[in-house]
Amino acid sequence: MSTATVFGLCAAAVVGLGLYGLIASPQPLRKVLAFNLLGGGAFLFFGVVARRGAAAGFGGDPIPQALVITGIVVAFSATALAIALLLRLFEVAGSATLSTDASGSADTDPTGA
Amino acid sequence: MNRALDILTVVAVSAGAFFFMAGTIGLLRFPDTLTRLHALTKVDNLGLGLIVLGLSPHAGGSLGVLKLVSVWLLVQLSGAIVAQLIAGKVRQSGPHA
Amino acid sequence: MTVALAFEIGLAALLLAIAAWTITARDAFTAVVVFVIYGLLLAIAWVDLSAVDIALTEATIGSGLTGVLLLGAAARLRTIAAPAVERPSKSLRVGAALLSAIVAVALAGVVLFLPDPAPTLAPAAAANAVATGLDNPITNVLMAFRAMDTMLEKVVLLLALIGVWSLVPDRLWDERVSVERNGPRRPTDRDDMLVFLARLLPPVGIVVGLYILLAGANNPGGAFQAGTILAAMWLLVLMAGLADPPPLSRRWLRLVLVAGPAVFLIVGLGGLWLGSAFLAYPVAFAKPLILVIECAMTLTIAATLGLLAGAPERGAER
Amino acid sequence: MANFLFASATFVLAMVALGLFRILYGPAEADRMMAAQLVGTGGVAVLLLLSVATATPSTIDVALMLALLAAFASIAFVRSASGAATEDHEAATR
Repeated sequence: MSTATVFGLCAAAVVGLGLYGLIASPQPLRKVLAFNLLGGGAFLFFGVVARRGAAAGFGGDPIPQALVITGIVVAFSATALAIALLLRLFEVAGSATLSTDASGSADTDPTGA
Repeated sequence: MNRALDILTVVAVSAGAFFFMAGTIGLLRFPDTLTRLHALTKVDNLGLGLIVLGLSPHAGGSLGVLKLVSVWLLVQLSGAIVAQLIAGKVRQSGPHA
Repeated sequence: MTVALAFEIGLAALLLAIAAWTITARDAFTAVVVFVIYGLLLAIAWVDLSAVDIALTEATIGSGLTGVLLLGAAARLRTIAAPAVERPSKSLRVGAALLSAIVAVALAGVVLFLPDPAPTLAPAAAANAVATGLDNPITNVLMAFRAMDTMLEKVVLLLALIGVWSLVPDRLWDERVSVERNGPRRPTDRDDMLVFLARLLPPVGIVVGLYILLAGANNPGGAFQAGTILAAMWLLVLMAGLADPPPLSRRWLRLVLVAGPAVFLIVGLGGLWLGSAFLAYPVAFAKPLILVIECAMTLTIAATLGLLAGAPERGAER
Repeated sequence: MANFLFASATFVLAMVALGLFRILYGPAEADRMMAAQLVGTGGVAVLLLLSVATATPSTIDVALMLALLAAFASIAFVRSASGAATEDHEAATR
């Protein structure tokens, strides 16, 4: 067991948890959280790969690490956009659920993608 | 001299860790919100403070010590302010709001 | 070494438990609080993986700005009497659990059977560091070796902000309304501490932000992290009510928002014009050029992230 | 020395994890905030300990950042929680 293995297994499990939450959570805000968990798990996976590539006096391979930094910022902006959509949905529709059964219309699913 | 500094580190860090334990136990076991708040503030002040004290011989020069102390001061500041805000909230809305 | 490993296993277990808690928490507000804590602990995990640059980013964006964004949203969404949200059917949940388990196990298998020795570009990054004159390999990758990614990522930030702005109700575009609506700022009794902090902390934050920006050349740090700190300080001032959020139609605001990508683009085109390639820095000026781009980017990132994270706050002011 | 510091970091992390039970039990929002504050302080302490244990001074910068933003996150927390609380109050009196 090395550092990379420990966090690699952790990343795999977090991705699984995030995927489950993304599919099974009824509330859109929870879906956003789950999506962030999923993405965070993927970043952690990258970090593990970077750690294993430690060489040339660096603690890790700088290329995956730089990609993760870019990824974190992009994930944040996507989250902000999702939240803005969510709040707008709440403002317009008066509720923030995606339950198609309750509203009867299947075409109001902003986070369906 | 080195040995004395190592002993200082061990003693101070252990004492700091003890205050973390005390704060956690207080947070879990004390009966109401304000007493729990009291326990929490000890962690910010003494717990982190003692750990900073213990680590400063190993911080790598004056810049390191400066950073350590700033970290502690910042946590002190935020801890004090958040404690005030929490206490104000408790007073405003009753202990079990 | 075993003690270090015990620490890592404990940290990983805690991260997993908190991630599971985020998914299973009963109400959305608790889930958000737990998620913020998850981000905070994740920063420690990054340090453990020798990725201090990522840890800095995670500490600022992951727990700081995301916290403000999500907590603000959760607080606003909670104002509705939560209707009985029906849970998805049992078959869907079982199916999701199965699918997730398969994905997780497959990934775990990948982790256990990663190629050994691991492929790495670290020696290449080290060998080419001379070209930029910067010691931080990550800054090199972000600003030179993969500068195109970084530039386009700034554009993504801008696009996200345009998306958020296009969802803002019409009346928030009009600056007069916002001034009339709020009237003169009058901090309430409880806000006193907040105002105190909002006067005290931003100067410290600006110093730390500048330090992180300048340290980024040779040590972990850089424009992202510095910009995020500045954004957080700006939001703090806004939250305390010491300043009004700028009307979205202000020209200076828009100039700041495009400054980073624009400077990047100009330097990139300059590289093309001087003969070699898009975003090729003349070797003699590589370091100063990168610093100029980083400074412009810091401003842009600060403004963009602040506006993105503050969006729920702004909406709530009505 | 490194082993002792790692052990201390593990201990502090364990204490923080125990403190999280306060979020689970509440009962008040204030209790949840306190647990979050404890995690912030504990995270800073763990980072400082790791910094010396692994001899990477730049880790202190992460702790510095966390300390700077701990106040920020907590205040967003207090604000959002109290905003929600006043709404609850209004709903109750209505």
